Amino acid sequence: MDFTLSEEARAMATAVADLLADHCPSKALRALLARGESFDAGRWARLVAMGLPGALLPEAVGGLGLAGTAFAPIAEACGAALLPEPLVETAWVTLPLLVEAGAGEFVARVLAGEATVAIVHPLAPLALAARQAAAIVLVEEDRILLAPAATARLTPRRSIDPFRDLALVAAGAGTATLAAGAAARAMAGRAAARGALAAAAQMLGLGRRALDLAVAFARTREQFGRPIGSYQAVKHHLASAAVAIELARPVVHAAAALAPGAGPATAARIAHAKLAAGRAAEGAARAAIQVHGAMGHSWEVDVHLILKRTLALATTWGTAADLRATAAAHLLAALPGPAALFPEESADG
Amino acid sequence: MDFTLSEEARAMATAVADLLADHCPSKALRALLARGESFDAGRWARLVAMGLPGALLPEAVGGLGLAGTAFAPIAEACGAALLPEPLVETAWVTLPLLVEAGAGEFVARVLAGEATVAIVHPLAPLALAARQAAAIVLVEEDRILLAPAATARLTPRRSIDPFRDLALVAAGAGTATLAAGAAARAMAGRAAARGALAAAAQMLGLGRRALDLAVAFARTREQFGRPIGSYQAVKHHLASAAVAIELARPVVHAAAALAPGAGPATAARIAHAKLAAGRAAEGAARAAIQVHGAMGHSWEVDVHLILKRTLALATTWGTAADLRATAAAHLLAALPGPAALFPEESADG
Amino acid sequence: MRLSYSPEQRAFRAEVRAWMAAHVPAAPLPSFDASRAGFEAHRAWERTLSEGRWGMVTWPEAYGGRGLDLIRWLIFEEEYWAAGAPSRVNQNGIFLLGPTLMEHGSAAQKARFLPAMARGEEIWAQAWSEPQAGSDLAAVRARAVRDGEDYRLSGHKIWSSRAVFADWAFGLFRSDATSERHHGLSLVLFPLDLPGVTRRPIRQIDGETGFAEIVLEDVRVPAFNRLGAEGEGWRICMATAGFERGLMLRSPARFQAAARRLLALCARQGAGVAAATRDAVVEAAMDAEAYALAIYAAASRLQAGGRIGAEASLTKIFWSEMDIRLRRAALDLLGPLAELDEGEGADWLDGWLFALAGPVYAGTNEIQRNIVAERMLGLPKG
Amino acid sequence: MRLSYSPEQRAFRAEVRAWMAAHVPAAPLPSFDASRAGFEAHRAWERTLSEGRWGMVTWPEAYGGRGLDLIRWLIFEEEYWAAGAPSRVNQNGIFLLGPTLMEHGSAAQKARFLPAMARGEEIWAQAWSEPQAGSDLAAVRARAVRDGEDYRLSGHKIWSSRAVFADWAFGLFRSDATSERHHGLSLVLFPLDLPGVTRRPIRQIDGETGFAEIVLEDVRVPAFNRLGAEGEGWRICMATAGFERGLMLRSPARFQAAARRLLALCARQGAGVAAATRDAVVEAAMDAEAYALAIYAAASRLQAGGRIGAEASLTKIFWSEMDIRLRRAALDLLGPLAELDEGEGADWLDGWLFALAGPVYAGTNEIQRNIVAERMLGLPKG
Repeated sequence: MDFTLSEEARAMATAVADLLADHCPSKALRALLARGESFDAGRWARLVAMGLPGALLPEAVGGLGLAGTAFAPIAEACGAALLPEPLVETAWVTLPLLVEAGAGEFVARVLAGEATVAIVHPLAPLALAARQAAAIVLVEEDRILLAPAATARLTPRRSIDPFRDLALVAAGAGTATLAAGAAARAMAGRAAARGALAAAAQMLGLGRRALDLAVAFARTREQFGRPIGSYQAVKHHLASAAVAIELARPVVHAAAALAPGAGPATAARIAHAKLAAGRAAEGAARAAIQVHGAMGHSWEVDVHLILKRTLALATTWGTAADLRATAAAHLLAALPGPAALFPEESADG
Repeated sequence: MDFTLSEEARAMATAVADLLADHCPSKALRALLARGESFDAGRWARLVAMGLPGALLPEAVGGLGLAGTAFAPIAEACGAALLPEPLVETAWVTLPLLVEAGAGEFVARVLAGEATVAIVHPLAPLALAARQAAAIVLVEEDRILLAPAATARLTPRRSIDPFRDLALVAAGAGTATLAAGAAARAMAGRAAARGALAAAAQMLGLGRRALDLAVAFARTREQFGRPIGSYQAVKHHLASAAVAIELARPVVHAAAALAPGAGPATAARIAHAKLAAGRAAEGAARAAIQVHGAMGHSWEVDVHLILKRTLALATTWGTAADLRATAAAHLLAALPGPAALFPEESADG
Repeated sequence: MRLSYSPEQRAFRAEVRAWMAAHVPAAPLPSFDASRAGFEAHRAWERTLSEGRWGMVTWPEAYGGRGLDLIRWLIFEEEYWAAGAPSRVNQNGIFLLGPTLMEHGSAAQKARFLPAMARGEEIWAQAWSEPQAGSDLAAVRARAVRDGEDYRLSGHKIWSSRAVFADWAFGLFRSDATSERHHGLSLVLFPLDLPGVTRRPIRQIDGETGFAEIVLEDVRVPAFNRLGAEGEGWRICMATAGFERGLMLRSPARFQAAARRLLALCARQGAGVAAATRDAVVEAAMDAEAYALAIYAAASRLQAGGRIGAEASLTKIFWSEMDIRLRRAALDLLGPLAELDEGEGADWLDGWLFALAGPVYAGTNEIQRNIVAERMLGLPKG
Repeated sequence: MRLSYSPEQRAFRAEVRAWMAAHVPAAPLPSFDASRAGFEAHRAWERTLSEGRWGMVTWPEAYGGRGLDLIRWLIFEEEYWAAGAPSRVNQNGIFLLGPTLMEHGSAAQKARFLPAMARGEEIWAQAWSEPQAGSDLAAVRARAVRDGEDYRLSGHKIWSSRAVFADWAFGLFRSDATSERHHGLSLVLFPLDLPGVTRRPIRQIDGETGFAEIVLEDVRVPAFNRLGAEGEGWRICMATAGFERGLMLRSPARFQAAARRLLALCARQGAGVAAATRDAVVEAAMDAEAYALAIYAAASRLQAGGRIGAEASLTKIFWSEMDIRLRRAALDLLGPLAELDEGEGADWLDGWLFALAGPVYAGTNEIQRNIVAERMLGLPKG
């Protein structure tokens, strides 16, 4: 039992955070928006060069072989940076699914930086960044398809998050069926769990970023002759946000340690992680908006971008109602005993 | 359209509040408890002398003929005073039911102060103050009974509220059937609505009392060299409690204006009133406990009595879940139009 | 207490309903904050309203109103919002400045400003805040220097709603250069197209430009434009100018209409709605009713000679927090499509973002809670 | 990161479970706050625990412990609470004073007090508060006047938990009569049966007497009873004496056990439970898990050489508010019988009332939020 991050994982997360600080600052995001874009090929190339799209894949297929717990802080950093490119979704959801489904050749192209791939899933029915993608994975009720972008019909849909380039996807010629029937359903379930983890970890970062912005503002902005951060009401708003974030983080890390799809206890913990992180992030974003006052409603302060990304991540890959139902099904059936805090379900369970 | 209390109603409520200030101060309640009792016959006699048990009955049967809106502030005053005797329940629930059921003779005895009466209902399954009562009204699934106390078997049950003398009741010899079948079910429904109103109005008063106690304490108690009421955290706790109470009051008054049982809009409004008053009262009681600090957990400060009475009233005559379901059934079916704020359902609707 | 409408009130409701059915634009107007075209479309709507004498039903007939009581205003609003009529582009004028003008303006000022306001000929922006004066409204630095029959205005106003396209604005200026805080301030009205006035649109969270900065450089306006006595600006602005200033800011009917749309969205989704989501919807609808009932009660008390004080702070806290829950419940209903800024979803998203500003504008809820605690509950300042 | 138990940890769990199964009283003990008999029954349980060397598994063997790490303490606690073992009557001693003694006591003091504490021979009360010093713990007025080898203690302590029946108490006394606030205070231990000590039970919200006032009139104790240097009492008490003081106050296992009972109650009621109530139950159970995970993480960091600072404030806010929601969810499940202070319901009611004290004791949550804001987030004092 050791609930601390390894040296290696810490170093990796720091390296990613440093890269994002250099290549994904607010200024860069604003410039991207000004160009009407939401995908920076140069930044993506740097992420690829670090091997991050394959972070969770086994080394045998060219991945970094990181554990979920090691990737969670990286995903948190991506959330905090408001990274527009779908690195976390690619690494945690799409590529593991493609590897499972035996689409190794295509995976290799993504790892080489020659292609990107988008995904559509019943819990995330609009593909993200599909315009850049070479192909889209379509997870349907009973089968999993790989649709070449060249023949797919994309209908753009507008997200409140200006960096989320969404599209409805209809598969066209050359679409391959990767899996069908029970195998497809199991893969879809694992993808849903991975999607929830990806969203949860990013929301943790979003919440932390919102809190940091609010604290920085409250320390300097003066009203009635003193910094607003010296008022108890402001302090308590931000302290409550900190409580929610810091108590969500261990849940996300514990969830990331599990094998997605391993069993009902795993599903419940992952649902819990997304619920807790979503609540923490939304609460922190709202506290940040409140503390910023009128500034919080201006386009130029980043708080609204955090709020919008959080809303998008909170409602895709499982709504709060879905997640609560998942947790309830397990907890009320299992009445977890004193040793059950760390579920040990087999990956096939 | 006039949403103000009439002069007469105001005068009546003031008279009751004055009587309670004289005859139901904290000291009197403590003395009653010290005697191991929860019913003060002298105080009851005064309430009877004012005609209050018959407040809502038509003058033709010896009542005062007050409207529900005129009785609501009286009930609020009884709640605020933590009145132990079941005046509000008797006046708003039990006697109107007995009049409907044609038990006029017995009603006359109660109005004359010769007897008291208790009630059992599926939503309030334990009789209150049944030991004093001459008879108990038993509202069952499909019939309404009047059981003489002399032959009924009472099994005392212990409430967290030391003034609520509860009992399970089994009817004995001489029990009369007042109504059966559809008529009984309709009466039971109206009694449930009246019970919810009685609880809601009392909880408003409990909330107000809790807030008053907390404000008085916060103005005088000093910590770190100044009154705790000068700290923003304390101010905001109490301001939030005030918001909830003041926004619940119009709902309770609007609900009290309706004919219980008149129809689904009436049922929804009454449910809303009890929900809003319950939330406000529990919130105020909790804020008062928090503001009082360690004092709030001592037996000698009245806050705990408010909290306990509130819990009892919040869970009888409809739990929050019941009430929300009632409101949902109406609101989602009717999608109330712009003129629907004041329902005009016929009393038979 | 009589909680039912009189036959006359019912007839009035029917009249409003019929007029709205005949006049409300079939398609929603484009936003008045996004473009000049949208702004002018709303100005035209104000004119249409005014032609029907529906601009401000509580105003005296002399200023384009109908001299009706507050209950009828509430009925009017219920029908207005239920009909899906446009938001009021001139709300800063008719709800904020208008009542103050009515109470503190000279006869000549009333004649000059009120009818033009009622007809939508002059649309108003507010100019309360300055870069260093957010919640602390008294930290005004903008100056009004007396120069013969004129004032020369200089300074920097910010977060001025409607100021991008509006014709006029009103704000506080320091007319006594030696004064501090809330002393020595005057309330001055100024046209936004004068030389020396620069407006810089501020892009909001929803991408639109509902706010602007206003920079005033030696802008000359006649002393006639000062409302009330010199140095009395703070008192005039802070005095609760009755119901309009205190309670008209957010009409309950607006929330009731939103609640109705929310219930309809929930009902359309049928049995598939999670119980927790359904509960949130129903709670929001009940809260909207509670706010409406509280306002009916306040209107009744006012008509019976009562006054509104810190009560307005209390209701402001309630509606602003309720509004957020209401819009958020809709996003819960929309599930994985909630982020879509298109179609019906877009309205809910916009409403949610706008609602998040509710606890901030018109006095933050922190300030409002201080007011409730100190003025209603009597807790000590500190 | 390795989030699974080692074989040794599993074996340890099995050992605890077996011992508890053999020793935990079949029927719950009577409350230690309600009667001398209940208190003595709990003292006997402390003795039984100590005979099994389960009193404080993290303490060194020399003082009656097993010298185990924090993860094993967490495992021990999980099994302890799951077994339905009694509450710890000596918690003021073993969780509050014990760690401080371990860190600041002399060898002689440790030898004198720790083994007797571990064996339950001396049960401790805390004496932090005074009538004018609630949240403001530094407003101490009680005095310790040096007199040769002794101190003479005078003053008035209040809200002293366990003081009605306990043997000893510890508290801060002003040893420098000219000092103010947190200067010049000393931490002194004193027997509660000395001449000059008067205890007045305070009846609590639940009718029991878990608190007492302690009036000290010229009570003579040897200077040996002072812990740490004279005038250093504040620093010693406030310094976070590691995990025990910071995080042992509320064992996560206690909430996990309560959550399990709550889930069982909900499951027994089956399909009739309203969805909102079910959601509240499940949220509470998840919160209990979140708290447990946070404590496992903190324990791991501590074992890796980290420190606990304002983090303890953060978790205190979380568990105290979660505890209230957890107990309240049970009352929702009990419906119209929730007020019954009998049988299973009584436990939930008692738990609820006790939980309501959570945001107050051990530093109010208002104070804790100040600490989080100032020490963790770096917001300015004010």
